[in-house]
Amino acid sequence: MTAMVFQVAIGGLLMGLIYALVAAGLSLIFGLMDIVNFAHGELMMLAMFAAFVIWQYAGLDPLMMLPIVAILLFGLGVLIYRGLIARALSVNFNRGMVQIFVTFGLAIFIRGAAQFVFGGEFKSINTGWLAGRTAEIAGVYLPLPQVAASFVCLAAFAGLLLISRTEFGRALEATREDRDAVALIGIDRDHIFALGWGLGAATVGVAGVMLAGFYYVAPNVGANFALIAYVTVALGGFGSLLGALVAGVLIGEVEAITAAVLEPSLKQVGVFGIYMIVLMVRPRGLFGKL
Amino acid sequence: MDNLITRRRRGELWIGAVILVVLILLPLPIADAYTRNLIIISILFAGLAQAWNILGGYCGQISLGHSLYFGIGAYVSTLLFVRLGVPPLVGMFAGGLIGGLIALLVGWPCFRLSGHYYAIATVVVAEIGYLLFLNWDFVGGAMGVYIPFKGDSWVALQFRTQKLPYHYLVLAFATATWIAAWVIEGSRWGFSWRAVKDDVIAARSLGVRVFPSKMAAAAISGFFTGMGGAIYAQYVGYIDPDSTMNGQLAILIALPAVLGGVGTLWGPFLGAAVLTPLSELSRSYLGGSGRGVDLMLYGLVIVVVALARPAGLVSLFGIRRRPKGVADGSPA
Amino acid sequence: MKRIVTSLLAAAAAVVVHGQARAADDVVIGAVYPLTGNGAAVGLDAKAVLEVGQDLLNNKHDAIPMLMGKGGGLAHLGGAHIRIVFADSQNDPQKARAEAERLITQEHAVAIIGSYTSATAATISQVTERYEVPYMSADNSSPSLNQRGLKWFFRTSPHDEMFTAAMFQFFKDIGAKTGHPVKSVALFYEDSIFGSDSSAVQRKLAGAAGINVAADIKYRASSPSLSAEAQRLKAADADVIMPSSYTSDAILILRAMNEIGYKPKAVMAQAAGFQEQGFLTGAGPLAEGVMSRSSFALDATKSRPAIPAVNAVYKAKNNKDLNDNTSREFTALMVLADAVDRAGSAKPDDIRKALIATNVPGNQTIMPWAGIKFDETGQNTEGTPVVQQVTNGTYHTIWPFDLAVQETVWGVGK
Amino acid sequence: MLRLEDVSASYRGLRALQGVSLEVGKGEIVAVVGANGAGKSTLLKAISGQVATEGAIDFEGQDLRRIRPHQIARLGVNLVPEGRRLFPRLSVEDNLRLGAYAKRGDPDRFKPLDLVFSLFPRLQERLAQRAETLSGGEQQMLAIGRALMTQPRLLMLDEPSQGIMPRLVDDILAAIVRIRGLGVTILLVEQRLAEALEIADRAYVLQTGRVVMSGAARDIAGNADVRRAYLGI
Repeated sequence: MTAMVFQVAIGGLLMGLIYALVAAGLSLIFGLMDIVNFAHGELMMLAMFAAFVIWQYAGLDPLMMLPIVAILLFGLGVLIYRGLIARALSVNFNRGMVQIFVTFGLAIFIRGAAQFVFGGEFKSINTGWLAGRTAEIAGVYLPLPQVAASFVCLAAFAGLLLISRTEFGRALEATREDRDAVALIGIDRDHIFALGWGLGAATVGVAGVMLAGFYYVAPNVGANFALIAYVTVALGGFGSLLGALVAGVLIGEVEAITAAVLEPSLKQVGVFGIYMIVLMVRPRGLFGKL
Repeated sequence: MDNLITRRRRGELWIGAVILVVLILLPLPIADAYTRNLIIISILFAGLAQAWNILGGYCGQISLGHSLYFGIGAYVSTLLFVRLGVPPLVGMFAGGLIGGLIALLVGWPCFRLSGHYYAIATVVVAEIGYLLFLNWDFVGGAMGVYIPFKGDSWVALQFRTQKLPYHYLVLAFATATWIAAWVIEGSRWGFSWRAVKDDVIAARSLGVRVFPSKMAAAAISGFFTGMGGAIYAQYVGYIDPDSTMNGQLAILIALPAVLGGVGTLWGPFLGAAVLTPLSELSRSYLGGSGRGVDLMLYGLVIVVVALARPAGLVSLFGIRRRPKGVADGSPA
Repeated sequence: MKRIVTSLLAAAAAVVVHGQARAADDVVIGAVYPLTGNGAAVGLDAKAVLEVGQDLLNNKHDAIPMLMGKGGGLAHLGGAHIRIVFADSQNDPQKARAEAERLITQEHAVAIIGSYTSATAATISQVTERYEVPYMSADNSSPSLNQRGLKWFFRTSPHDEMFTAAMFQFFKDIGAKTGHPVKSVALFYEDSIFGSDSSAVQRKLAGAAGINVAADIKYRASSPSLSAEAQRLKAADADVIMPSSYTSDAILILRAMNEIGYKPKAVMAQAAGFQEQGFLTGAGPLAEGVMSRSSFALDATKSRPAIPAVNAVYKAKNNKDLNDNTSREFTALMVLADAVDRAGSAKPDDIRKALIATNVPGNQTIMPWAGIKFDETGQNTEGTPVVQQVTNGTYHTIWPFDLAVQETVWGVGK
Repeated sequence: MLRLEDVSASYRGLRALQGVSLEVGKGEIVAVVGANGAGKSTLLKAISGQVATEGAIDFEGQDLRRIRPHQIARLGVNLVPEGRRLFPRLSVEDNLRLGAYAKRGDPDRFKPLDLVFSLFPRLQERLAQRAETLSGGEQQMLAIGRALMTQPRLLMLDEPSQGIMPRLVDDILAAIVRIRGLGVTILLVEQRLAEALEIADRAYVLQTGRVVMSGAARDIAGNADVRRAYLGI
């Protein structure tokens, strides 16, 4: 019985950290420029496909391709910012909606493109250093790919925290606080934003690679995580890294407990219910800045 | 100034009347069911987008959860018909009323949230509704509800292969939403809502009661959306949570308004007239390849229109509905 | 903007021209499948196999020992060709309805074939009923579809009630044979029509057979994680887990059980995702020993000599073996083509009469069925399913015993 | 050093500047005075590239209208804006150091810190505090300090005395004079006519977006018409 309680709690924790990692990039981008990236799940899907393709053709272990995919996604993020988002920001009518629907249109486009290139087949990576391996401690089983993903998640958060302590991090923070005033001291907002997008995309790329180690890959896979990611970010508070981490774990646990104790098909209702309750008390999320 | 506004409003009424006449006559020379279906779906989405526009456009509350009201409307009228024999012509209004009521219930907690928090909360509430319906056996759960065909009838809103009756039904629906938007534009409510949209704090200082304003907009918007759902159910003959409450649907309802021109009288209609045929035609003639080309095209059009015409497609016609001198945000 | 409008107009014009350009003597059959979106993988396979069927029907080739196996077009219509026009439903009932309507009114389809998911079948069958065109349901397994008094609905495939009955019959037979009776089952099904339908029948039949339902788990389809659900299965530890899932969740639940160190005693799947190649590669060694009902037995070549030839053509095109879905889609097309041929007419009413008169012996198909014969609801009553088990990455038939190529093995995963 | 010719600009739908021409010479303190809404702030925003303009804005041979705002700042044309626009949740130290962000790679870039601390010793005491916790006067000092960190050649100040205790206004004006003493040219927008004209070399009077008078600061300060026109609004 205790073993089962631990098992459920650990399952929730491991998944929650993944949610947190998926949400971190979203939160970063939102906090930076007040844009909810509706193509976030699709970026993750692209990272998963990238991991799959590298695995299939080069036989690299998922862990080995982390830096490659992170760099690819970083470039993609910068590209998306320069090509689309910078334009959306310069619009001075109806800006909020333009941003939502530009990223939404991009999401549809990416999904179509992924199907065009990869087809609709479900793919999965099932060899690799950790693939399918588990460790047992006192009757509690630890799936090693997820455990690795959790460590990578924590490392990624630590990395983001470190970046925020650097001079660039300060500039990022300053741009977030007053995106127009930074120009007065010679900081190029577009440069900072582009790097911010790159960083956000690279983070979700890391999440995608780790996920590809134990999840399936398909053009629609982003949608399975996107809503949870938005909820994680809003629950934690837009722009707060710590918030994303706490909210991710909270959501993972609520989901696991609802599924284990109540009704599995209603586990997301549990998550969304908690979210609504928290928002009633704290309209800007757990750690949101007012 | 007043004169100018009333003249322009009267002009819009005339344009509306002309377009209505055109739309009444439009299906007559078109014989084939597919094109008529295309027109019906476009008009239905025009009405839905206009319903969304009342809350999202005039009042500025970006709701991404309108699928909930749509689904509720569809379910209420269908269940009333299938279980209790209430004719859909009546059930349609019941669906609308319950849709409006639910919109009020959703608005009560959500309107204290702002910006993206509000948008995501609406998505979440709609998703909760969807999941509950999916698991609620009383309303058919995942199995959905099948509406048996009982013969051509205006009261039951069922027609074997005829499309014309549905055409006039959705046209009446879309016209009603347009008239509602037209009336709102000229009323004190419309003024309050636009004030709320532009600047909540300023609106408050002008004596606008912000919360009741949003609630009123939500109720009207929810009412029409629910009604649209009821019409959809009768038209398609089968409903399930996936097709009437799914989150994508909420976006499909909002999209024509956004790309056509939010907070404008003609934007939602123009948006639906372009987007719905685009989506349907590209699926029909490109989707068969199964390679996602239709999705790519659709996504691309959304991106391009949103960037090239941030004020919506209506701006192509030089229609400016915003009062002069009120810019959106600082030009910096 | 102007450019968008012009290109739209151009597209519309192209469509009109295209519609008129069809050859006069072709018999058009419409096929509605999800070709994009969630069900795309299955829909694209369906498209591939139906195109194979179309080629085999129209072109001259060595005779294949099956219904319509001679090729060269429809003999009674002067060698007219079958032309299949595909439409994408995106798994949306409204779109499926619109596409079926388009195929009938614009493409002049004389019959519709489809549609994989039950929700789309529900609306397509309404359209075909109203337009009085036969609807050949190839792969929809919801029992409720043929119980709505539809005149134009035909289904060659068995439905879930027949499938489930076969699974429980198997439990009984295997218990008698090996002295290893099934005393408890765990139901595990997604929150869709398919899952609800399938589990309802399973619950009913388990009760009738006196088998204990140790767990009854409805889960959210396409969840990010099924680990808590796997935990519940582990806690119940039933003799047999009976999942009703599509491919993605099928992969995920096996992985989730493995992750918590649970090796189920047996898995008996309601086909669907478990019969897909994506599942077999995705789950890899974890899939060893999984059992699934099937309407198709690739290895039944002795009694169904047409299988190797058809499979070879399909494999050459799509790089996969025929499976549960694709074999049923192929068979439905052949039965439909045969009916058109026998009717000697492309009039829907004649085709319907010919379909009602259909009586094909099982060995004239690629299916392990007793035969094809429709009852008054349009359901084929002779579609007898088989049970298969995964060994070395492929399914092998283990029941009925006269078709079995190997013995049943208990235990799942390697 | 800086020359504007026939510059016009619109702000929030209103024509805020109409054909303004002015000149700032190297090492000068030039004051721009005028009533509320006369277009003074828009003028500084136009120079720093924050509003779209017509006409010519020439800084040492470069047309600032063709350059993006952050590049204008990198040229050494720096604005201490109205309302300060500090980064409120960052510390005083971070605010100052960010002023040198654009000069990354230059090992001497933090050198102006000494100057800032000698001008405003209070800032040194408050280094770890968040900018938003400072008083109005301290915030103004920080804003000027941050601008100094960019090593400006032309420093533009928009209403530096606004919202500040009178006692501190003198300190700030004194600091401005000291900054000029270091060779930095100053363009000052002020509503406090007397104080501004006292430290300025030359001045321009703006009214409804036009330059209505210009000349030596002393002359303008002594001109009764200006006072009447200016105070009469």
